[in-house]
Amino acid sequence: MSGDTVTHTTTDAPAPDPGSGIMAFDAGFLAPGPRPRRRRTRSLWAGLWPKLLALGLVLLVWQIAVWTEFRPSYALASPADSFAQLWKDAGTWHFWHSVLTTMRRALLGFLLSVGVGFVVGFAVARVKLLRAAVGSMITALQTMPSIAWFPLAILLYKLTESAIMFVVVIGAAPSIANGVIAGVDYVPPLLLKAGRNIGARGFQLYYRVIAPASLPSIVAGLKQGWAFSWRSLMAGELLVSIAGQPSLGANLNFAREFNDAPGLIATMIVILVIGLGVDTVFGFADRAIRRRWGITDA
Amino acid sequence: MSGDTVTHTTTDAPAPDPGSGIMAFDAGFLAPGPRPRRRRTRSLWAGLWPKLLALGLVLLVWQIAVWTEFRPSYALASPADSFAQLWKDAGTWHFWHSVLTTMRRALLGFLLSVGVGFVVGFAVARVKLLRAAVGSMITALQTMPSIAWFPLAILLYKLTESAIMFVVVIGAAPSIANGVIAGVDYVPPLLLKAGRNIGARGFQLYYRVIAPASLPSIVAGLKQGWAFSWRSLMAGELLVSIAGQPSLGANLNFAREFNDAPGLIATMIVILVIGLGVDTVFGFADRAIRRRWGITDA
Amino acid sequence: MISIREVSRTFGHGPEAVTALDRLSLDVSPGEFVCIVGASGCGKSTLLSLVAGLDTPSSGIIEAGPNPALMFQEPALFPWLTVAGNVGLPLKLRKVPRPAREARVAELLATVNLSDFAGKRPHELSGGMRQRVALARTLALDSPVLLMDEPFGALDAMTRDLLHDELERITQERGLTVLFVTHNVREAARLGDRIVLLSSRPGRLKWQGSVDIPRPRRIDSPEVSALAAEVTDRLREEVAQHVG
Amino acid sequence: MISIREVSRTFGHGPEAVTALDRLSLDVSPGEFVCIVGASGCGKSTLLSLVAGLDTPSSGIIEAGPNPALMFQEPALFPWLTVAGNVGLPLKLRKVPRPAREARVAELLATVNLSDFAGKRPHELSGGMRQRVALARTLALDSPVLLMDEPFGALDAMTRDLLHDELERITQERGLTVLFVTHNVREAARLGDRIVLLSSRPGRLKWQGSVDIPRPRRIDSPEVSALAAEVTDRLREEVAQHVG
Amino acid sequence: GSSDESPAGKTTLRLGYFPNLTHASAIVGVEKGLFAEKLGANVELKTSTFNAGPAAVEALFSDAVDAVYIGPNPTVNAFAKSKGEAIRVISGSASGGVAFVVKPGITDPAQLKGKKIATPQLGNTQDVALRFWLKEHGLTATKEGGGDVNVVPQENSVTVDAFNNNAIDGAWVPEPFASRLVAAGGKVLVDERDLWPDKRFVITNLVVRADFLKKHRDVVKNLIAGQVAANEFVNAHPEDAQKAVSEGIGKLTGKPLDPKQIAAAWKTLEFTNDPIASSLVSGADHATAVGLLDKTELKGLYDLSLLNEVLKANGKPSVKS
Ligand SMILES: Nc1ncnc2c1ncn2[C@@H]1O[C@H](COP(=O)(O)OP(=O)(O)OP(=O)(O)O)[C@@H](O)[C@H]1O
Ligand SMILES: Nc1ncnc2c1ncn2[C@@H]1O[C@H](COP(=O)(O)OP(=O)(O)OP(=O)(O)O)[C@@H](O)[C@H]1O
Ligand SMILES: [Mg+2]
Ligand SMILES: [Mg+2]
Repeated sequence: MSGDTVTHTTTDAPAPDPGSGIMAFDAGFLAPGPRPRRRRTRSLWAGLWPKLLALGLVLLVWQIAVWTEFRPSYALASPADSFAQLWKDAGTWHFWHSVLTTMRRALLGFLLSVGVGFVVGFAVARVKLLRAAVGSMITALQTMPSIAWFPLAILLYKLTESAIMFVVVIGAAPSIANGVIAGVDYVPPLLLKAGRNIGARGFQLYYRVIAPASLPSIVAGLKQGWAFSWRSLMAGELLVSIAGQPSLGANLNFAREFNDAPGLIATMIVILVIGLGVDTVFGFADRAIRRRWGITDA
Repeated sequence: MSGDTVTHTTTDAPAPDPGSGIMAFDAGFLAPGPRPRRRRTRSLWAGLWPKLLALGLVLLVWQIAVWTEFRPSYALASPADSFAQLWKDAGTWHFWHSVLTTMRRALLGFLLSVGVGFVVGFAVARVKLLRAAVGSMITALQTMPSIAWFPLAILLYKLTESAIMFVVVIGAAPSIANGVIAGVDYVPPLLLKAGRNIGARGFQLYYRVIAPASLPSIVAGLKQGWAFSWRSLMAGELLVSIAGQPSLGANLNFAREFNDAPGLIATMIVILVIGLGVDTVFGFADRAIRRRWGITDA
Repeated sequence: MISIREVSRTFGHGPEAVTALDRLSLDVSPGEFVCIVGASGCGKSTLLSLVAGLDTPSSGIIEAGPNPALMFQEPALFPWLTVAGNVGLPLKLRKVPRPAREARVAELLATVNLSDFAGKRPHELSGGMRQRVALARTLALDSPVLLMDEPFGALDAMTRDLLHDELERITQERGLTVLFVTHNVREAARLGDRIVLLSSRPGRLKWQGSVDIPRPRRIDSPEVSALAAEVTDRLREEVAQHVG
Repeated sequence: MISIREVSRTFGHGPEAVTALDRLSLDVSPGEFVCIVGASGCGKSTLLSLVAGLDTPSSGIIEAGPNPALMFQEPALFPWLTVAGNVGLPLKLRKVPRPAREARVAELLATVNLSDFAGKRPHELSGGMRQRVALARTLALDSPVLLMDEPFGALDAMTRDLLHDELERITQERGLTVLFVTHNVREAARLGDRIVLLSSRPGRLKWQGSVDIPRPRRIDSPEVSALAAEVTDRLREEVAQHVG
Repeated sequence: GSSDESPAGKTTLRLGYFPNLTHASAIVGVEKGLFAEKLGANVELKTSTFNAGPAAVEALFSDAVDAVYIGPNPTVNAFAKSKGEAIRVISGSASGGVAFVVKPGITDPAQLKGKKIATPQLGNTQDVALRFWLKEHGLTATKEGGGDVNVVPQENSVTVDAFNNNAIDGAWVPEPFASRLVAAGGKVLVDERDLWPDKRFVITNLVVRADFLKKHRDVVKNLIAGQVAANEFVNAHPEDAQKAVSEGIGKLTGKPLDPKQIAAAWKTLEFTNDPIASSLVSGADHATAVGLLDKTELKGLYDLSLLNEVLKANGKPSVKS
C-alpha cells in the first residue's frame, strides 16, 4: 500500500492528550480517546508551562530593553523595580483594601450589569417594537466613553458609590445585552419550532429553550461585558474617591499622576492577575458548556 | 370544534409583516409569508417610527427634568441649549474636521485591530501551545484601561498618530480575538469533520469551513471590538493633540474641562449618531448572514 | 379532527418561487391513521408543519385539534439536555409532578428500548437512537393528534417492526388521530387506515385509498405486500412523469 | 483496499463506558461493494468514521486508501453555501479550474435530479433533497473508496431505485471500493457483492456472505427478495437476543 | 441636599480638595483638624478628594459638595458657565508654583523656534501665560499648535512621559510637575512668579456654592477661619506642614510623597489667604487677548467680606477683590 495511505494505529490508552480542555483541529480534537485520571497533575503542568514560558519571554524582552538603556531608568522602569514595588505594596493594608474595594465594586457592578443586560437583551430580542425603537441604540451606547457620563452620574447620585455603579452599568450592560441579542437571534429555528411544538410558550419558551440554546453567545457576551465593566470601573473610580476607600482605579491614576512607573506597572500586574482569574472562571463555564453539548469530548 | 382548537386561516398576501428584518418569536417569525415589494416604504416607516418615538420620550423626560428645575440650568443643560450648541458647532470647520479626523482614526484603528485580532484569534484557537500560553491573557488584556498604556505608547511612538493607534489596537484587538476564538470553539464538530473529509486541510479548513461557520460569532465580536476601539480612541485622543488636528475625543474632554454642559451633550449626540450609523452597518451584515443561513426568512 | 381546505404554500417570490403545496384538501376523522406517501420534495414535511401551526399557509384554511404533536424529520433534540431531560421536558412544561414524570419517562424510554441511555446526551447517541428519543418525546406530549415525519427512517427492520407494534397499540388504546409521512409503502400498508399519495412538486392530492386489511397485520403478510405493490405502481407512475 | 484488524472503540470511561466496536476485523478488496447491516446503535457509523480517519480506534489497526470519501448519516451540508457551492467545494479544494468544475457540478446535480435547485441554500431543501446534495458532494470527491452511511434513508422508493442504478453504474465504471451501511436489507442485496452483519452493542462481526446474484439486479426480483428474507431472518435472530 | 440641617440640628459641610501640593492648606487643615476645630461641634465636616478641576466643578454644580479648593481656571469656568450664579471665591490659599521647564540646551527664547512645548490644557492659565510670554518675545503660536512654537496642550502626567522620551522640548506646568521635569533633566527657563507684580499670582483658591454661602454664612465664616489657621500653621511650621502633606497624600494615594520633592517645590510656593484677584482677572484678560476666551464678566465672583472679618479678628491686614 502506498505512502499516502491512511493508517490509524493505536494500542490501548495513549490516545491524544486533550490537554486540559484545549482544542486543536488535529486528530487529537476530532478523535479523543480515553484520558486516565492519574494524568491530572501532568496535564495541569502541561497547561501551566506554556504560560510560564510566555511570561518569561515578556520579562526577558523587558529586561533586555532595560539593559540596553535605550531609555533612561526614570522613563522605563525595570522588572526588578516593578516587582519590588509590587512586593512592597502587597505588604500594605492600603493595597489589599484597594483590591477588595475594587473587586467588590466590580462584582456588584457586573451583577447589576448582567441583570440590566439580560432584561434589556431579552426584551429587545423578543419585542419587535422595542427592537425597532432601541435596538440600534445599544451599540451606540456601548461606544460612549465613560467620562461622558460623569456629569450625569454626579447629577443623579452625587459623590456616592451609586455614581460609580451608574458608570459601570451604563458601560457594561449594553455589551451584555448585545451578547444576549446575538444569541437569541442565532437560535436554530428547528429547536425553536421543536420547543413551541412540545408546549413551551411565552416565558417558558425563553427559559427552557431560547436561553439555553443561546448560552454560548451569552457567555461570550458576559466575557466582553466583564471587560467593559472593569474598564468603566477603573474610569469611574477616578470620579469619586470616597473617604477611606482606596481603589485600584484611583491607585492607577495616582501612579500616573505621579509618573510613578514602577507603581503603574505594579498596578497593571494586579489588574492582569485579576483578569486572568476571571478568565479562568469564564473558561470553566465555557468548557462545561462545550463538553455538555458535545462540541469537544475533552 | 372547541375554542382552543388550532385554526390557521390566511387569504393571499397579508402574511405577518416581517418588519424590516425584525425578528419576533410569534407566528410572524416562524411563519413568514410573501412580502410584496411595494411595501418597502411602508416597512421603512414601520422601522422608523418606534425610533422616533423612543427619541421623543427621551427628549420629553429630559425637558420635564429641566422644567421642574430640580437642578439649575448650569448643572442640567436643556435640550434646546444642547441642540442650539450642536447646530452652532455643525456650522464650523472645526467640527467637521474633528469628526473626519476621529472617523479616519477610528476606521484605521478598527481595521488594524481586526487584522491583529483575526491573526491572534485564529492562531490561539488553532495552536494548542499558543492557547495554553496566551489564551487567558486575552481577556486579561481586555480589562486593562486605556490610560495604563499611555506611558508605553509614548515610549514606543512619542506623540504621534501611531501612539493613538497603539492604544486603540491594544484596546480593541483582544475583544475581536475573543470573538474569533468563541466562534471557532463552537463550530459544530459535524461540519468540521465534513470539511476535513472533503479534503480541506490546514489553511483551507480555516478559510473554507471554520471561518464561515464562525461568522455569526465573529460579527458579534467585531461589534464589541468596534465599541472598544472607539472608546480607546476617545481616551487616546486625549493623549496626543497633534497640531492642526482637532478630534472628537479632544472636544469631549475640552467640553468637560470647561464644564460646558451643552457642548458635552452636543458631542455625545455626535458620538451616538456615529454609533447608530455603525450599528446599521453591522445590522446589515448580521441580517445578511441570518438570511443566508435560513435563520430568519425575512 | 384535522381539516385541510384548499391549502397552498409557496416559498419565496417571483421567478425563484417554489410552490410546495397547491390547493390541497384533506380530512382526517378522529382516531383515523392516515399515511402520506410521495416523492422526495413533494411537500409532505411542509404539510405537517402547517397542520402543527408552525407555519402559515399562503392561502387556505387548516383546522387541527389543540396542540398537535409533531415528530420532525430530523431528531431536533435539545443538545443541552440528557435523553431523559429531552423526553421529560414536555411533561415538565405541563407541570406533571416529579415522581409521575420520572415514571412516565422511564416507561417511554423502555418503549423505545433506550432505558440504558437515559443519562446520555444527544451527541452520544447513534442516528437511530436519536430518532427513537424524538419519538419518545413526541409521545410524552400526550396529544390526541400525532403528526409523524418518517419516524422510523433511521431504524433497522427489526426495531422498526417492534415500534410498529408499539405505535399501533398506543394509537388504538388512546384513539389517537395520526398523520404519518413515510417513504416505505409497506409501512404505510402495515399501519394506515388510509393511504394518501401526493404528486410531485407542487404537492397535490394524487390518489387515496383506504386499507381494508384487518388488524393485527404483519408487515410481511401477503395482503400488505399486495397493497404495497399496488401503491408502489401508482407512485412509480407519478414519479416517472417527473424524473427522467 | 480497506483492512480492519481487531479494531475496538470505546466511548467514555469507567462504568459509563460504551463499547461501540469490539475487536472487529474486516477486509474489503479493491472494487468490492460491501454492505453492512445491523441493529440501531451497533457501531456502523462509528466504523465508517474510523475508516475515514475522523476518529481513532481505542485499539487495533485500520488501513484504507488515500482520502476515503465519507457520506455522513446526516446531510452535514454547509449552510453558508448554495447547493452548487456545497457540491463544488471538494472540486475547489482540489483546485479544479472553474469551467471544469461548473460542468462537473451540473453533471452531479443532474445525477441526483436537483438541477433546478443549484442556487438554493440547504435550509430551503426538503430532507431527501439534502441527502441527495450530500451524495453529490461525496461523489465530487472522486475518491477510489466510498463510505456511505444510509445514503438513501430519506428517499422515496422510486428516487432510491434510480439512484441505485446510478450508484451501481458509477462504482462499476470506476472500480470503486464501497463500504455501504443500510437498514434496508433488500437494498443490501440489490447493491452489494457481500453483506456483513454486525451484532448489537458491542458491534462484532456476526455473519457475512457474498451475494451471488448476477448484475444487473432489480430490487423486486425474486432472487433479491429471497436473499433479503434470509438476511432478515439472521438479523431478527440477532436483534431478538437483545430486545425483549 | 445634605447641607440642610439634620434632625439633630447639625449642619454638614462637604469640602473637596485634591491630593496635590498646591492644595497644602486644605490637606494640612484636614490632617491637623483645624477645620473641625473652627467649625465646632455643630457642624459635621465631610471631605472628598478629586483628581482634577472639572469633576470638582461638576460636584459643585450638582450640589454634591459645598466648598472646594480649585485653581483659577475652573473657578472662572464655573462662574462663567453659571452666569455668575453658582459660586463665590471666599478666600485664597496658595500662590506661585508654576515654571517653564525646558531641555538643558535651551537658554534663550529665540531657541524655542520650531520646538514643541506642552501646557496642561488649551486656554488654562499656564497655556495663556505661555502664549502671552511667547507673544511678548516675538514668537507666534496658533491655537491649533502651529506657528513658530508648537504649543501642545496635554495632561501633565503625559507631559512628563513625553519629556522623558524627548517627544517635547519643554512645558509650562504647575508643581509638582515642574519639579519632576527638573528631576528628569530639565532646566527652569522661566519661574512664573517673576512675571507678576510682587511675584504673586493665584494657583489655588477656596470656592463655595453661592446658595450655601447665603444659607450658612456662619458656617462659611468658620470654614474660612479654618483656612486662615491652616495657612498660619503652614507658614509657621513648614517642616511639620510638609510632613502632614506627605502623609495626607499618602493616606489617599497609598504612597507618601517624596519629602525631597515636596521640599523642592515648596520653595516656589507661597501660602496666602489673599486670592490675588488681580492675577485672576488679568489672566482672564490675557486669555481674551490671545483669543482663547470670550470676554467674561467676573464681577461678583469674589465675596471676601467674611475673610476680612476673620482676618480682622486675627489682627491681620485685609485683602481686596
Ligand atoms: N424554508 C423553505 N424555503 C424555501 N423552500 C422550501 C422551504 N421549505 C421547503 N421548501 C421547498 O418546498 C418543497 C417541499 O419541501 P418538503 O420539505 O415539504 O418536502 P418533503 O415532501 O418533506 O420531502 P422529503 O421527502 O425529501 O422530506 C421543496 O421543494 C423545498 O425545496
Ligand atoms: N461521541 C460519542 N460519545 C459517546 N458514545 C457514542 C458516541 N458516538 C457513538 N456512541 C455510541 O456508540 C454506539 C454506536 O453508535 P453508532 O453511531 O456507530 O451506531 P450505528 O450503528 O450507526 O447506529 P444507527 O443505525 O442508529 O445509526 C452507540 O451506542 C452510541 O451510543
Ligand atoms: Mg420531508
Ligand atoms: Mg449510524
